[in-house]
Amino acid sequence: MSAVPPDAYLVLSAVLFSVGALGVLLRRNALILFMSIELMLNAVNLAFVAFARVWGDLGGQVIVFFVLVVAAAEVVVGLAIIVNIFRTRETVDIDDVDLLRG
Amino acid sequence: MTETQTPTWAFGLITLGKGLAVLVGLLTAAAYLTWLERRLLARFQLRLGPNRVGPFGLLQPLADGLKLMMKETFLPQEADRAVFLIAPALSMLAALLAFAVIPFGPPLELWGVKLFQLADPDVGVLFVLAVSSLGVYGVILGGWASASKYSLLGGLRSSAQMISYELAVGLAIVGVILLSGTLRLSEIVAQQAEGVWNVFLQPLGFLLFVIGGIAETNRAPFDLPEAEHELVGGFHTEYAGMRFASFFVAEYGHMVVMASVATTLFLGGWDGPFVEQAPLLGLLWFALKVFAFMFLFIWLRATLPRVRYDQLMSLGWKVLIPLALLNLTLTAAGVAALGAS
Amino acid sequence: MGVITSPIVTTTVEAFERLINWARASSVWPFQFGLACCAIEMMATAAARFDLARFGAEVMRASPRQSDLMIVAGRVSQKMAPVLRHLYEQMPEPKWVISMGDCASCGGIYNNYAILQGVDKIVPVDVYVAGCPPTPDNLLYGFILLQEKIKKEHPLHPIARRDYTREKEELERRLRERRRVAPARAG
Amino acid sequence: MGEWIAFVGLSVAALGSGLAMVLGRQPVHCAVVFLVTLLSLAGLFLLLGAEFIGILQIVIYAGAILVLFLFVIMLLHAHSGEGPRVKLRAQPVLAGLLALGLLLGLGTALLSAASLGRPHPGPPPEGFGTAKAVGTTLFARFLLPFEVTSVLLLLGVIGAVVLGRREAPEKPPRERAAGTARAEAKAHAKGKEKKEVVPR
Repeated sequence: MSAVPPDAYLVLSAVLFSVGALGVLLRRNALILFMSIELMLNAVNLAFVAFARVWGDLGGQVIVFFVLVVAAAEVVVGLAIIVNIFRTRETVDIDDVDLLRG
Repeated sequence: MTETQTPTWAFGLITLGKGLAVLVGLLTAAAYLTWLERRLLARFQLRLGPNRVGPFGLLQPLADGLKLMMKETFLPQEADRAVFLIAPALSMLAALLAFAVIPFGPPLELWGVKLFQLADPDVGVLFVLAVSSLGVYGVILGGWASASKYSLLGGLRSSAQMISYELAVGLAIVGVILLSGTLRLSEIVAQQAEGVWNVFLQPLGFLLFVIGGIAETNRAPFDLPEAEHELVGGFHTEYAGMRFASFFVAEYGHMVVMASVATTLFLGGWDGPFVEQAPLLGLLWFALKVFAFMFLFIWLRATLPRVRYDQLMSLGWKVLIPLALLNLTLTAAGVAALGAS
Repeated sequence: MGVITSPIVTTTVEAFERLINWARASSVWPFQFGLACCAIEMMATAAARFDLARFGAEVMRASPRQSDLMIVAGRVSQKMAPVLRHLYEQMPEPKWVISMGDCASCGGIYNNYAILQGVDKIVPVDVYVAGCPPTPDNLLYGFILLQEKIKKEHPLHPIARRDYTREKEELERRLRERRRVAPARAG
Repeated sequence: MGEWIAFVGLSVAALGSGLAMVLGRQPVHCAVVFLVTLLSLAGLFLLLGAEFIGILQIVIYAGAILVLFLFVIMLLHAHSGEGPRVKLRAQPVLAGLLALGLLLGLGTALLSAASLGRPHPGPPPEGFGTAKAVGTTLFARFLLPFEVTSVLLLLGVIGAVVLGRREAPEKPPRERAAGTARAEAKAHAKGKEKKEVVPR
């Protein structure tokens, strides 16, 4: 067998992205939902790195760097919001916080 | 890994041998550090320390290990079985893995394979950071899985502490990277062997690294995750027997790793007098420097009282990180002014 | 259950037992647990002049899960008794108890309703140390006695090994005696 | 051959742990299996010649982001956090269908747009994906985005600090003296509102 074609990585990234999307659609625990979003971001990262490999262009890898930074910022703010919600409502179930008031 | 002359089996064999040697060496060192610590602490407190088991009590770690092995294994009723079992293993793994990239001797080669370093990746420094950041999982998961409030508090404390101090440690390391212009640990050491040790160029960075390192290994005076007076045993309150022993060995392994990284980055690694004539002497110098750090760890434990948790946090965020940023700025300015090396 | 009597197996088992006993006796980690004035003497035992550490026993663990020895240092009030028993049960096997001082051993001067008249009413005690409070030397002596006791244990035969041949002989002797006696009665 | 073994092993690990994360009951278990996903993804990055990014993935994602997750999970001592399903009863079915549709769409889009049937790009050029190469690209081609990212991070820090504060800081005494009655009325109203909320 020869080397792994980059297409295989792309397929894997698509599957992972769908799994992450499934989590976002399915779960109601805000924390797990958030982790599913992170999984989607990671799948995208994999696609970027695979494309970087295909085209021999480091731009793809640099984008991953930016995605990491954005994810870090997003997680910090998002988790702070979740903690705030928990403080007022004593729940992390997003079905319980569908009203636009605290 | 890029050598073309060496056959694969020889490479594999040598690597396996090196790995085993490092593993055995590190575990023995960790076990005997407990003996050293007990003897030295006894000296600091005008006592004798363990001396009945073998000459100078040298068999004490053996007896301790055997005893812990023969203890009853046990699982708290409310504990989360899987996580409870993997937490000590994770802790141990993180401690052992970091040693894979540390060059503990001069670059001697046997059939084109470096003898005194397991692997020499291009991003060695980052690898150390990555692995040491995984070390927190064992602690936090162990604390959570025990289903005890003391353990949970210990786990929470240590995760907050380790995240905070890792920033300072990372920023202190960046200063060294700026000076050397590479992330490869073997090159960093080689540059120090040719020129000056980094501790003279980065005294502030060295100090920050040592303080942050002590905090990251949960040693006194920053041993809050296992503060006996408030938290019983911290995250390992519910652990007994061999699982407790693996947490214990992992802690000492972390200390060895921290000391080795400090030696590699700041104290010139294996560099020392007469290394060029007798390269094997490098191993001795390296061991001596690591030992000096160990002595410092134990000395500090015998000397300083434990700080309060809020003091710990404000030291980390309000003193160490600004100082590390200052150090980074100064180093960057210096490198820019004098030209990169 | 069959009893293995092959001499090779027996010697190997005995060697292992000796090794395990040696390890257990040389690394007895006491539980950090003081109740009253005896605790002060216990601390003195661990301090510079007497140095319990020489026997590998200065590792006072705060968690019962990690300790082997409970030194009951002081009078046990009725309120403390369930706690003490609870902590004792939290210690994993094998575990030992030293009852330090008169109060822990038999109530001592506190002959009243509030104090447990001897800790051996709630936990099995291995060594009693007399004194009110015992001096650190006394405790050290008790500790050495405990070490000797540990070294006589049979960790691979948790119930002390029985001498089956002697028991058999004893039984047969009794049977013979009865046979000898019974006809006499009949006659 | 070795690459295939590594690829299959890592992708099975990534997929399995990803699914376990999405379907897990206990948030801490989800976080632990997500750690496995992250590590196997880092391994896949290494296979693709992205050494620096792979390690960065571990340092940032596994070392910082996921620890933060665990920290919050433990802080909230939130178990599954999901009560009985009262709204959107058809959600699981719909979610599965939608995810499947997304997978099909993504698969066709990626494979048609990308390199299907193209020959393998061959071994990467020397120094591809090293810290030096990535750094040079970052600071040469992507300098402005890099600087903008730092602003984003600063905003994240400020946002977290503002959101994480437990209470609004007390008003300076001058203002309090001026509007005591109003503030009291407000506090009273707030307390009432809270009381209404709690039994829900």
